[in-house]
Amino acid sequence: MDSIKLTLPTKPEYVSLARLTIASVANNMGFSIGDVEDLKVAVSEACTNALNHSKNPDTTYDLTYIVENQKLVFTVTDRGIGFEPEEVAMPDLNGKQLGGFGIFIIKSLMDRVEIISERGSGTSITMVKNLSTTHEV
Amino acid sequence: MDSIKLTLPTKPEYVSLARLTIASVANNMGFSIGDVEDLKVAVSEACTNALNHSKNPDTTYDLTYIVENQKLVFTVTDRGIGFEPEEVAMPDLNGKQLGGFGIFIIKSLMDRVEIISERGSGTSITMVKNLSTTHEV
Amino acid sequence: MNSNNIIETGKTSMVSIKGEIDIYSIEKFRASIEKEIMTQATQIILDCSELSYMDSTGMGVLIELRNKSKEMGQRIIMMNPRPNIKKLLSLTGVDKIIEIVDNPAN
Amino acid sequence: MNSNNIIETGKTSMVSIKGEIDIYSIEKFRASIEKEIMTQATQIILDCSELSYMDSTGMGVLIELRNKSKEMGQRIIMMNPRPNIKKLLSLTGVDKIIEIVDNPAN
Ligand SMILES: Nc1ncnc2c1ncn2[C@@H]1O[C@H](COP(=O)(O)OP(=O)(O)O)[C@@H](O)[C@H]1O
Ligand SMILES: Nc1ncnc2c1ncn2[C@@H]1O[C@H](COP(=O)(O)OP(=O)(O)O)[C@@H](O)[C@H]1O
Repeated sequence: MDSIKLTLPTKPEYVSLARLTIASVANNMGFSIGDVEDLKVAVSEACTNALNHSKNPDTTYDLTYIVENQKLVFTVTDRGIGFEPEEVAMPDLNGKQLGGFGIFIIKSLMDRVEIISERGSGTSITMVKNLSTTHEV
Repeated sequence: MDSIKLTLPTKPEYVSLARLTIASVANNMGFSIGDVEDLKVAVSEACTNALNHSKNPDTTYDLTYIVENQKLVFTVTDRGIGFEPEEVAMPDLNGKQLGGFGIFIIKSLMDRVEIISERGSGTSITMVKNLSTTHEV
Repeated sequence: MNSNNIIETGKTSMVSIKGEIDIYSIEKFRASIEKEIMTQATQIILDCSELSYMDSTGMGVLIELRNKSKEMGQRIIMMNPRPNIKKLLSLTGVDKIIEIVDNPAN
Repeated sequence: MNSNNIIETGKTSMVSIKGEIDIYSIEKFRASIEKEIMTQATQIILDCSELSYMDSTGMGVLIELRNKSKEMGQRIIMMNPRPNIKKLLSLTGVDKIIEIVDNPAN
Protein backbone atom coordinates (compact mmCIF):
# COMPACT_ATOMS: atom_id res chain seq x y z
CA MET A 1 0.00 0.00 0.00
CA ASP A 2 1.91 3.01 -1.29
CA SER A 3 0.89 6.51 -0.43
CA ILE A 4 1.66 9.64 -2.41
CA LYS A 5 0.93 13.08 -1.06
CA LEU A 6 0.74 16.27 -3.08
CA THR A 7 0.28 19.77 -1.71
CA LEU A 8 -0.74 22.29 -4.35
CA PRO A 9 -1.11 26.08 -4.39
CA THR A 10 -4.78 27.12 -4.22
CA LYS A 11 -4.60 28.39 -7.82
CA PRO A 12 -6.18 27.23 -11.09
CA GLU A 13 -2.86 26.78 -12.91
CA TYR A 14 -1.84 23.85 -10.72
CA VAL A 15 -4.95 21.67 -11.08
CA SER A 16 -3.30 20.07 -14.12
CA LEU A 17 -0.61 18.69 -11.78
CA ALA A 18 -3.31 16.73 -9.95
CA ARG A 19 -4.38 15.21 -13.26
CA LEU A 20 -0.84 14.51 -14.39
CA THR A 21 0.09 12.68 -11.22
CA ILE A 22 -3.10 10.63 -10.91
CA ALA A 23 -2.79 9.62 -14.58
CA SER A 24 0.77 8.43 -14.01
CA VAL A 25 -0.10 6.48 -10.87
CA ALA A 26 -3.22 4.95 -12.46
CA ASN A 27 -1.37 4.03 -15.65
CA ASN A 28 1.29 2.20 -13.67
CA MET A 29 -1.42 0.36 -11.74
CA GLY A 30 -2.84 -0.92 -15.01
CA PHE A 31 -6.05 1.10 -15.26
CA SER A 32 -7.53 1.29 -18.76
CA ILE A 33 -7.26 4.47 -20.82
CA GLY A 34 -10.93 5.23 -20.18
CA ASP A 35 -10.58 4.75 -16.43
CA VAL A 36 -7.53 7.00 -16.38
CA GLU A 37 -9.58 9.71 -18.09
CA ASP A 38 -12.34 9.27 -15.52
CA LEU A 39 -9.83 9.53 -12.67
CA LYS A 40 -8.45 12.77 -14.15
CA VAL A 41 -11.96 14.22 -14.28
CA ALA A 42 -12.80 13.12 -10.73
CA VAL A 43 -9.67 14.60 -9.18
CA SER A 44 -10.08 17.82 -11.19
CA GLU A 45 -13.69 18.25 -10.08
CA ALA A 46 -12.63 17.91 -6.46
CA CYS A 47 -9.76 20.38 -6.89
CA THR A 48 -12.03 22.80 -8.76
CA ASN A 49 -14.48 22.71 -5.84
CA ALA A 50 -11.68 23.39 -3.38
CA LEU A 51 -10.76 26.45 -5.47
CA ASN A 52 -14.29 27.67 -6.24
CA HIS A 53 -16.20 27.00 -3.05
CA SER A 54 -14.02 26.32 -0.04
CA LYS A 55 -12.84 29.91 0.51
CA ASN A 56 -9.72 28.12 1.73
CA PRO A 57 -7.78 30.69 3.74
CA ASP A 58 -4.60 28.68 3.14
CA THR A 59 -2.36 29.14 0.14
CA THR A 60 -2.37 25.37 -0.37
CA TYR A 61 -4.62 22.31 -0.28
CA ASP A 62 -3.78 18.62 -0.17
CA LEU A 63 -4.16 15.51 -2.27
CA THR A 64 -3.41 11.95 -1.26
CA TYR A 65 -3.28 8.93 -3.55
CA ILE A 66 -3.23 5.51 -1.93
CA VAL A 67 -2.31 2.64 -4.21
CA GLU A 68 -4.03 -0.44 -2.85
CA ASN A 69 -4.01 -3.92 -4.24
CA GLN A 70 -6.98 -3.65 -6.57
CA LYS A 71 -7.98 -0.04 -6.19
CA LEU A 72 -6.88 3.57 -6.11
CA VAL A 73 -8.13 5.58 -3.14
CA PHE A 74 -7.61 9.33 -3.36
CA THR A 75 -8.58 12.32 -1.30
CA VAL A 76 -8.72 16.06 -1.85
CA THR A 77 -8.69 18.11 1.34
CA ASP A 78 -9.19 21.82 1.81
CA ARG A 79 -9.19 23.85 5.01
CA GLY A 80 -12.09 26.05 3.93
CA ILE A 81 -15.64 26.84 5.03
CA GLY A 82 -17.14 23.39 4.57
CA PHE A 83 -20.70 22.55 3.45
CA GLU A 84 -23.52 20.01 3.94
CA PRO A 85 -23.04 17.31 1.32
CA GLU A 86 -26.58 15.94 1.91
CA GLU A 87 -28.04 19.27 0.91
CA VAL A 88 -26.49 19.26 -2.54
CA ALA A 89 -29.26 18.55 -5.03
CA MET A 90 -28.97 16.27 -8.02
CA PRO A 91 -28.55 18.54 -11.06
CA ASP A 92 -31.22 18.90 -13.72
CA LEU A 93 -29.88 17.21 -16.82
CA ASN A 94 -31.97 19.12 -19.32
CA GLY A 95 -29.33 21.55 -20.45
CA LYS A 96 -30.88 24.45 -18.49
CA GLN A 97 -28.64 24.33 -15.45
CA LEU A 98 -25.24 25.99 -15.70
CA GLY A 99 -23.52 24.31 -12.77
CA GLY A 100 -23.87 21.78 -10.04
CA PHE A 101 -22.36 18.94 -12.07
CA GLY A 102 -19.13 18.39 -10.15
CA ILE A 103 -20.15 16.04 -7.37
CA PHE A 104 -22.69 14.34 -9.64
CA ILE A 105 -19.93 13.59 -12.18
CA ILE A 106 -17.59 12.32 -9.48
CA LYS A 107 -20.25 9.98 -8.13
CA SER A 108 -21.08 8.76 -11.64
CA LEU A 109 -17.50 7.96 -12.56
CA MET A 110 -16.10 6.55 -9.32
CA ASP A 111 -16.95 3.34 -7.47
CA ARG A 112 -17.22 4.94 -4.06
CA VAL A 113 -17.27 8.55 -2.83
CA GLU A 114 -17.21 9.85 0.71
CA ILE A 115 -17.43 13.51 1.61
CA ILE A 116 -16.49 14.64 5.08
CA SER A 117 -17.11 18.33 5.56
CA GLU A 118 -17.29 20.47 8.62
CA ARG A 119 -18.49 24.08 8.69
CA GLY A 120 -15.52 26.30 9.34
CA SER A 121 -12.85 23.67 9.18
CA GLY A 122 -12.97 22.31 5.67
CA THR A 123 -13.84 19.51 3.32
CA SER A 124 -12.30 16.21 2.51
CA ILE A 125 -13.60 14.17 -0.40
CA THR A 126 -12.38 10.60 -0.77
CA MET A 127 -12.90 8.76 -4.04
CA VAL A 128 -12.30 5.09 -4.82
CA LYS A 129 -11.83 3.49 -8.21
CA ASN A 130 -11.53 -0.28 -8.47
CA LEU A 131 -9.00 -1.71 -10.87
CA SER A 132 -11.25 -4.53 -11.97
CA THR A 133 -14.12 -2.32 -13.09
CA THR A 134 -14.42 -2.88 -16.79
CA HIS A 135 -17.15 -0.48 -17.84
CA GLU A 136 -15.40 1.22 -20.68
CA VAL A 137 -16.26 4.27 -22.76
CA MET B 1 6.01 32.46 -4.83
CA ASP B 2 4.08 29.21 -5.21
CA SER B 3 5.11 26.11 -3.36
CA ILE B 4 4.35 22.53 -4.34
CA LYS B 5 5.07 19.63 -2.03
CA LEU B 6 5.27 16.00 -3.03
CA THR B 7 5.73 13.06 -0.68
CA LEU B 8 6.76 9.88 -2.47
CA PRO B 9 7.12 6.24 -1.39
CA THR B 10 10.79 5.29 -0.92
CA LYS B 11 10.62 3.02 -3.99
CA PRO B 12 12.20 3.17 -7.47
CA GLU B 13 8.88 3.06 -9.33
CA TYR B 14 7.86 6.51 -8.10
CA VAL B 15 10.97 8.50 -9.07
CA SER B 16 9.34 9.13 -12.45
CA LEU B 17 6.64 11.15 -10.64
CA ALA B 18 9.33 13.54 -9.45
CA ARG B 19 10.41 14.03 -13.06
CA LEU B 20 6.88 14.37 -14.36
CA THR B 21 5.95 17.06 -11.85
CA ILE B 22 9.14 19.10 -12.16
CA ALA B 23 8.83 18.98 -15.95
CA SER B 24 5.28 20.31 -15.78
CA VAL B 25 6.14 23.09 -13.34
CA ALA B 26 9.26 24.07 -15.30
CA ASN B 27 7.41 24.02 -18.63
CA ASN B 28 4.76 26.34 -17.28
CA MET B 29 7.46 28.66 -15.97
CA GLY B 30 8.89 28.94 -19.47
CA PHE B 31 12.09 26.93 -19.10
CA SER B 32 13.58 25.72 -22.40
CA ILE B 33 13.33 22.07 -23.44
CA GLY B 34 16.99 21.55 -22.58
CA ASP B 35 16.62 23.11 -19.15
CA VAL B 36 13.57 20.98 -18.44
CA GLU B 37 15.62 17.88 -19.27
CA ASP B 38 18.38 19.06 -16.94
CA LEU B 39 15.86 19.62 -14.15
CA LYS B 40 14.48 16.11 -14.62
CA VAL B 41 17.99 14.68 -14.30
CA ALA B 42 18.83 16.77 -11.22
CA VAL B 43 15.70 15.82 -9.32
CA SER B 44 16.10 12.15 -10.29
CA GLU B 45 19.71 12.07 -9.10
CA ALA B 46 18.66 13.45 -5.74
CA CYS B 47 15.78 10.96 -5.43
CA THR B 48 18.05 8.10 -6.51
CA ASN B 49 20.50 9.05 -3.74
CA ALA B 50 17.69 9.11 -1.19
CA LEU B 51 16.78 5.57 -2.30
CA ASN B 52 20.31 4.18 -2.67
CA HIS B 53 22.21 5.77 0.19
CA SER B 54 20.02 7.29 2.86
CA LYS B 55 18.84 4.02 4.45
CA ASN B 56 15.71 6.07 5.06
CA PRO B 57 13.76 4.20 7.74
CA ASP B 58 10.59 5.96 6.56
CA THR B 59 8.36 4.65 3.82
CA THR B 60 8.36 8.09 2.23
CA TYR B 61 10.61 11.05 1.43
CA ASP B 62 9.76 14.61 0.45
CA LEU B 63 10.16 16.97 -2.46
CA THR B 64 9.42 20.67 -2.56
CA TYR B 65 9.30 22.89 -5.61
CA ILE B 66 9.24 26.63 -5.08
CA VAL B 67 8.32 28.71 -8.10
CA GLU B 68 10.05 32.05 -7.69
CA ASN B 69 10.04 34.98 -10.04
CA GLN B 70 13.00 34.02 -12.18
CA LYS B 71 14.00 30.68 -10.76
CA LEU B 72 12.89 27.27 -9.63
CA VAL B 73 14.14 26.21 -6.20
CA PHE B 74 13.61 22.57 -5.31
CA THR B 75 14.58 20.32 -2.45
CA VAL B 76 14.72 16.57 -1.89
CA THR B 77 14.69 15.56 1.77
CA ASP B 78 15.19 12.14 3.30
CA ARG B 79 15.17 11.14 6.96
CA GLY B 80 18.09 8.72 6.56
CA ILE B 81 21.63 8.29 7.86
CA GLY B 82 23.14 11.46 6.42
CA PHE B 83 26.70 11.94 5.09
CA GLU B 84 29.51 14.51 4.83
CA PRO B 85 29.04 16.32 1.53
CA GLU B 86 32.56 17.80 1.71
CA GLU B 87 34.06 14.32 1.72
CA VAL B 88 32.47 13.33 -1.58
CA ALA B 89 35.28 13.27 -4.15
CA MET B 90 34.99 14.57 -7.69
CA PRO B 91 34.56 11.52 -9.93
CA ASP B 92 37.25 10.36 -12.37
CA LEU B 93 35.92 11.09 -15.83
CA ASN B 94 38.03 8.52 -17.66
CA GLY B 95 35.36 5.88 -17.99
CA LYS B 96 36.92 3.67 -15.31
CA GLN B 97 34.67 4.67 -12.43
CA LEU B 98 31.26 3.03 -12.18
CA GLY B 99 29.55 5.48 -9.86
CA GLY B 100 29.92 8.70 -8.01
CA PHE B 101 28.40 10.82 -10.79
CA GLY B 102 25.16 11.91 -9.12
CA ILE B 103 26.17 14.97 -7.14
CA PHE B 104 28.70 15.93 -9.82
CA ILE B 105 25.97 15.91 -12.46
CA ILE B 106 23.61 17.91 -10.26
CA LYS B 107 26.28 20.56 -9.66
CA SER B 108 27.11 20.68 -13.35
CA LEU B 109 23.53 21.17 -14.48
CA MET B 110 22.12 23.48 -11.80
CA ASP B 111 22.97 27.08 -10.98
CA ARG B 112 23.24 26.56 -7.25
CA VAL B 113 23.28 23.47 -5.01
CA GLU B 114 23.20 23.28 -1.26
CA ILE B 115 23.43 20.03 0.70
CA ILE B 116 22.48 19.98 4.32
CA SER B 117 23.11 16.59 5.88
CA GLU B 118 23.27 15.43 9.43
CA ARG B 119 24.46 12.00 10.56
CA GLY B 120 21.51 10.07 11.83
CA SER B 121 18.82 12.54 10.90
CA GLY B 122 18.95 12.82 7.14
CA THR B 123 19.84 14.80 4.07
CA SER B 124 18.29 17.72 2.33
CA ILE B 125 19.61 18.81 -1.05
CA THR B 126 18.39 22.12 -2.45
CA MET B 127 18.92 22.92 -6.11
CA VAL B 128 18.33 26.19 -7.94
CA LYS B 129 17.85 26.72 -11.66
CA ASN B 130 17.56 30.25 -13.01
CA LEU B 131 15.04 30.93 -15.73
CA SER B 132 17.28 33.31 -17.60
CA THR B 133 20.14 30.87 -18.03
CA THR B 134 20.42 30.32 -21.74
CA HIS B 135 23.17 27.70 -22.07
CA GLU B 136 21.40 25.23 -24.27
CA VAL B 137 22.26 21.70 -25.35
CA MET C 1 -20.07 17.59 -43.79
CA ASN C 2 -16.80 18.93 -45.00
CA SER C 3 -14.92 21.68 -43.30
CA ASN C 4 -13.80 23.34 -46.52
CA ASN C 5 -17.33 23.61 -47.88
CA ILE C 6 -18.49 24.95 -44.59
CA ILE C 7 -16.00 27.73 -44.47
CA GLU C 8 -16.90 28.70 -48.04
CA THR C 9 -20.55 29.24 -47.26
CA GLY C 10 -19.61 32.19 -45.12
CA LYS C 11 -22.33 31.51 -42.61
CA THR C 12 -20.43 28.94 -40.64
CA SER C 13 -17.45 29.58 -38.41
CA MET C 14 -15.17 26.81 -37.40
CA VAL C 15 -13.11 27.01 -34.21
CA SER C 16 -10.52 24.46 -33.33
CA ILE C 17 -10.45 23.71 -29.60
CA LYS C 18 -7.15 22.22 -28.52
CA GLY C 19 -5.55 20.88 -25.37
CA GLU C 20 -7.28 20.92 -22.02
CA ILE C 21 -10.29 22.91 -20.87
CA ASP C 22 -10.37 23.21 -17.10
CA ILE C 23 -10.68 25.89 -14.42
CA TYR C 24 -7.39 27.38 -15.63
CA SER C 25 -8.04 27.60 -19.36
CA ILE C 26 -11.80 28.23 -19.22
CA GLU C 27 -11.72 32.00 -19.67
CA LYS C 28 -9.66 31.73 -22.83
CA PHE C 29 -12.13 29.17 -24.14
CA ARG C 30 -15.12 31.35 -23.30
CA ALA C 31 -13.56 34.40 -24.93
CA SER C 32 -12.69 32.59 -28.15
CA ILE C 33 -16.24 31.27 -28.60
CA GLU C 34 -17.84 34.59 -27.64
CA LYS C 35 -15.82 36.19 -30.41
CA GLU C 36 -17.37 33.76 -32.87
CA ILE C 37 -20.86 34.47 -31.57
CA MET C 38 -20.20 38.16 -32.26
CA THR C 39 -19.48 37.42 -35.93
CA GLN C 40 -23.15 36.43 -36.26
CA ALA C 41 -22.35 33.24 -38.15
CA THR C 42 -25.43 31.05 -38.30
CA GLN C 43 -23.45 27.99 -37.26
CA ILE C 44 -20.43 27.71 -35.02
CA ILE C 45 -18.61 24.43 -35.30
CA LEU C 46 -16.22 23.57 -32.49
CA ASP C 47 -13.65 21.16 -33.86
CA CYS C 48 -12.79 19.06 -30.79
CA SER C 49 -10.50 16.55 -32.52
CA GLU C 50 -7.55 17.84 -30.56
CA LEU C 51 -9.37 18.56 -27.33
CA SER C 52 -7.87 16.09 -24.88
CA TYR C 53 -9.64 17.08 -21.67
CA MET C 54 -12.78 18.87 -20.52
CA ASP C 55 -14.67 18.73 -17.22
CA SER C 56 -17.75 20.27 -15.61
CA THR C 57 -16.26 23.75 -15.84
CA GLY C 58 -16.33 23.35 -19.61
CA MET C 59 -19.86 21.87 -19.58
CA GLY C 60 -21.17 24.91 -17.70
CA VAL C 61 -19.63 27.35 -20.16
CA LEU C 62 -20.88 25.32 -23.13
CA ILE C 63 -24.45 25.59 -21.82
CA GLU C 64 -24.01 29.30 -21.19
CA LEU C 65 -22.62 29.92 -24.68
CA ARG C 66 -25.32 27.80 -26.27
CA ASN C 67 -27.97 29.91 -24.53
CA LYS C 68 -26.33 33.08 -25.78
CA SER C 69 -26.01 31.81 -29.33
CA LYS C 70 -29.60 30.59 -29.33
CA GLU C 71 -30.73 34.13 -28.54
CA MET C 72 -28.79 35.25 -31.59
CA GLY C 73 -30.40 32.52 -33.70
CA GLN C 74 -27.16 30.60 -33.99
CA ARG C 75 -26.35 26.92 -33.62
CA ILE C 76 -23.33 25.47 -31.87
CA ILE C 77 -22.08 22.09 -33.07
CA MET C 78 -19.33 20.03 -31.48
CA MET C 79 -17.34 18.02 -33.98
CA ASN C 80 -15.34 14.89 -33.10
CA PRO C 81 -15.22 15.06 -29.33
CA ARG C 82 -13.14 12.17 -27.94
CA PRO C 83 -14.88 9.29 -26.12
CA ASN C 84 -13.98 10.59 -22.65
CA ILE C 85 -15.53 13.98 -23.40
CA LYS C 86 -18.56 12.48 -25.16
CA LYS C 87 -19.19 10.47 -22.03
CA LEU C 88 -19.38 13.65 -19.93
CA LEU C 89 -21.54 15.45 -22.50
CA SER C 90 -23.99 12.58 -22.27
CA LEU C 91 -23.78 12.21 -18.49
CA THR C 92 -24.63 15.88 -17.96
CA GLY C 93 -27.27 16.07 -20.71
CA VAL C 94 -25.30 18.69 -22.64
CA ASP C 95 -25.60 16.44 -25.69
CA LYS C 96 -29.35 17.09 -25.62
CA ILE C 97 -28.93 20.80 -26.30
CA ILE C 98 -25.71 20.92 -28.32
CA GLU C 99 -25.47 18.89 -31.49
CA ILE C 100 -22.54 16.49 -31.63
CA VAL C 101 -21.23 15.22 -34.94
CA ASP C 102 -18.49 12.79 -35.80
CA ASN C 103 -16.74 13.77 -38.96
CA PRO C 104 -15.53 10.58 -40.63
CA ALA C 105 -12.83 12.59 -42.43
CA ASN C 106 -10.98 12.93 -39.16
CA MET D 1 26.20 3.07 -41.50
CA ASN D 2 22.91 1.44 -42.24
CA SER D 3 21.02 -0.71 -39.83
CA ASN D 4 19.93 -3.23 -42.45
CA ASN D 5 23.48 -3.90 -43.63
CA ILE D 6 24.59 -4.26 -40.07
CA ILE D 7 22.10 -6.91 -39.20
CA GLU D 8 23.05 -8.85 -42.33
CA THR D 9 26.71 -9.19 -41.38
CA GLY D 10 25.68 -11.48 -38.56
CA LYS D 11 28.42 -10.17 -36.30
CA THR D 12 26.53 -7.14 -35.15
CA SER D 13 23.55 -7.10 -32.84
CA MET D 14 21.27 -4.16 -32.68
CA VAL D 15 19.21 -3.40 -29.58
CA SER D 16 16.60 -0.72 -29.50
CA ILE D 17 16.53 1.10 -26.16
CA LYS D 18 13.23 2.84 -25.56
CA GLY D 19 11.62 5.02 -22.96
CA GLU D 20 13.34 6.00 -19.74
CA ILE D 21 16.36 4.44 -18.05
CA ASP D 22 16.43 5.25 -14.36
CA ILE D 23 16.72 3.48 -11.00
CA TYR D 24 13.44 1.70 -11.73
CA SER D 25 14.09 0.38 -15.24
CA ILE D 26 17.85 -0.17 -14.91
CA GLU D 27 17.77 -3.92 -14.25
CA LYS D 28 15.72 -4.59 -17.35
CA PHE D 29 18.20 -2.51 -19.34
CA ARG D 30 21.19 -4.34 -17.88
CA ALA D 31 19.63 -7.74 -18.55
CA SER D 32 18.75 -6.95 -22.15
CA ILE D 33 22.31 -5.83 -22.96
CA GLU D 34 23.92 -8.72 -21.08
CA LYS D 35 21.89 -11.07 -23.25
CA GLU D 36 23.45 -9.45 -26.31
CA ILE D 37 26.94 -9.75 -24.85
CA MET D 38 26.29 -13.47 -24.44
CA THR D 39 25.57 -13.85 -28.15
CA GLN D 40 29.24 -13.01 -28.76
CA ALA D 41 28.44 -10.52 -31.48
CA THR D 42 31.53 -8.46 -32.26
CA GLN D 43 29.55 -5.25 -32.19
CA ILE D 44 26.52 -4.31 -30.11
CA ILE D 45 24.69 -1.26 -31.37
CA LEU D 46 22.30 0.39 -28.94
CA ASP D 47 19.74 2.29 -30.96
CA CYS D 48 18.88 5.19 -28.67
CA SER D 49 16.59 7.07 -31.07
CA GLU D 50 13.62 6.42 -28.81
CA LEU D 51 15.45 6.69 -25.51
CA SER D 52 13.94 9.77 -23.90
CA TYR D 53 15.69 9.76 -20.53
CA MET D 54 18.84 8.40 -18.90
CA ASP D 55 20.72 9.50 -15.79
CA SER D 56 23.81 8.50 -13.78
CA THR D 57 22.30 5.12 -12.98
CA GLY D 58 22.38 4.39 -16.71
CA MET D 59 25.91 5.82 -17.10
CA GLY D 60 27.23 3.47 -14.40
CA VAL D 61 25.69 0.41 -16.04
CA LEU D 62 26.93 1.48 -19.48
CA ILE D 63 30.50 1.61 -18.15
CA GLU D 64 30.07 -1.74 -16.45
CA LEU D 65 28.68 -3.37 -19.59
CA ARG D 66 31.38 -1.82 -21.74
CA ASN D 67 34.03 -3.33 -19.45
CA LYS D 68 32.38 -6.74 -19.71
CA SER D 69 32.05 -6.56 -23.48
CA LYS D 70 35.65 -5.40 -23.85
CA GLU D 71 36.79 -8.52 -22.05
CA MET D 72 34.86 -10.51 -24.62
CA GLY D 73 36.50 -8.53 -27.44
CA GLN D 74 33.25 -6.76 -28.28
CA ARG D 75 32.43 -3.14 -29.00
CA ILE D 76 29.40 -1.23 -27.76
CA ILE D 77 28.17 1.63 -29.91
CA MET D 78 25.40 4.08 -29.01
CA MET D 79 23.42 5.25 -32.00
CA ASN D 80 21.42 8.49 -32.10
CA PRO D 81 21.29 9.45 -28.43
CA ARG D 82 19.21 12.61 -27.96
CA PRO D 83 20.94 15.91 -27.07
CA ASN D 84 20.03 15.69 -23.36
CA ILE D 85 21.59 12.24 -23.09
CA LYS D 86 24.62 13.15 -25.21
CA LYS D 87 25.23 15.99 -22.79
CA LEU D 88 25.43 13.58 -19.84
CA LEU D 89 27.59 11.09 -21.77
CA SER D 90 30.02 13.91 -22.40
CA LEU D 91 29.82 15.36 -18.88
CA THR D 92 30.69 12.02 -17.30
CA GLY D 93 33.32 11.01 -19.86
CA VAL D 94 31.36 7.96 -20.96
CA ASP D 95 31.66 9.21 -24.53
CA LYS D 96 35.42 8.60 -24.27
CA ILE D 97 35.00 4.87 -23.83
CA ILE D 98 31.78 4.17 -25.73
CA GLU D 99 31.54 5.16 -29.35
CA ILE D 100 28.62 7.42 -30.19
CA VAL D 101 27.31 7.66 -33.73
CA ASP D 102 24.58 9.71 -35.29
CA ASN D 103 22.79 7.86 -38.01
CA PRO D 104 21.62 10.42 -40.55
CA ALA D 105 18.90 8.03 -41.68
CA ASN D 106 17.06 8.66 -38.45
N1 LIG E 1 -14.79 21.90 -1.16
C1 LIG E 1 -15.98 22.52 -0.97
N2 LIG E 1 -16.10 23.48 -0.01
C2 LIG E 1 -17.30 24.10 0.20
N3 LIG E 1 -18.41 23.84 -0.52
C3 LIG E 1 -18.36 22.90 -1.49
C4 LIG E 1 -17.16 22.20 -1.76
N4 LIG E 1 -17.40 21.31 -2.75
C5 LIG E 1 -18.68 21.47 -3.09
N5 LIG E 1 -19.29 22.42 -2.33
C6 LIG E 1 -20.71 22.85 -2.40
O1 LIG E 1 -21.45 21.88 -3.15
C7 LIG E 1 -22.07 22.49 -4.27
C8 LIG E 1 -22.12 21.53 -5.44
O2 LIG E 1 -20.83 21.29 -5.97
P1 LIG E 1 -20.66 20.67 -7.41
O3 LIG E 1 -21.55 19.50 -7.54
O4 LIG E 1 -19.22 20.39 -7.63
O5 LIG E 1 -21.18 21.76 -8.44
P2 LIG E 1 -20.67 23.26 -8.67
O6 LIG E 1 -19.25 23.33 -8.28
O7 LIG E 1 -20.87 23.51 -10.12
O8 LIG E 1 -21.58 24.14 -7.83
C9 LIG E 1 -21.29 23.75 -4.54
O9 LIG E 1 -22.04 24.72 -5.19
C10 LIG E 1 -20.88 24.16 -3.12
O10 LIG E 1 -21.92 24.87 -2.49
N1 LIG F 1 20.82 11.19 0.48
C1 LIG F 1 21.99 10.63 0.86
N2 LIG F 1 22.11 10.00 2.06
C2 LIG F 1 23.29 9.47 2.44
N3 LIG F 1 24.40 9.50 1.69
C3 LIG F 1 24.36 10.13 0.49
C4 LIG F 1 23.15 10.73 0.02
N4 LIG F 1 23.41 11.27 -1.19
C5 LIG F 1 24.69 11.03 -1.46
N5 LIG F 1 25.29 10.34 -0.46
C6 LIG F 1 26.70 9.91 -0.39
O1 LIG F 1 27.45 10.62 -1.37
C7 LIG F 1 28.08 9.73 -2.28
C8 LIG F 1 28.14 10.30 -3.67
O2 LIG F 1 26.85 10.37 -4.25
P1 LIG F 1 26.68 10.54 -5.81
O3 LIG F 1 27.59 11.62 -6.27
O4 LIG F 1 25.25 10.73 -6.11
O5 LIG F 1 27.20 9.19 -6.47
P2 LIG F 1 26.71 7.67 -6.25
O6 LIG F 1 25.28 7.74 -5.85
O7 LIG F 1 26.91 7.03 -7.57
O8 LIG F 1 27.61 7.11 -5.19
C9 LIG F 1 27.29 8.43 -2.17
O9 LIG F 1 28.07 7.30 -2.50
C10 LIG F 1 26.88 8.44 -0.70
O10 LIG F 1 27.90 7.95 0.10
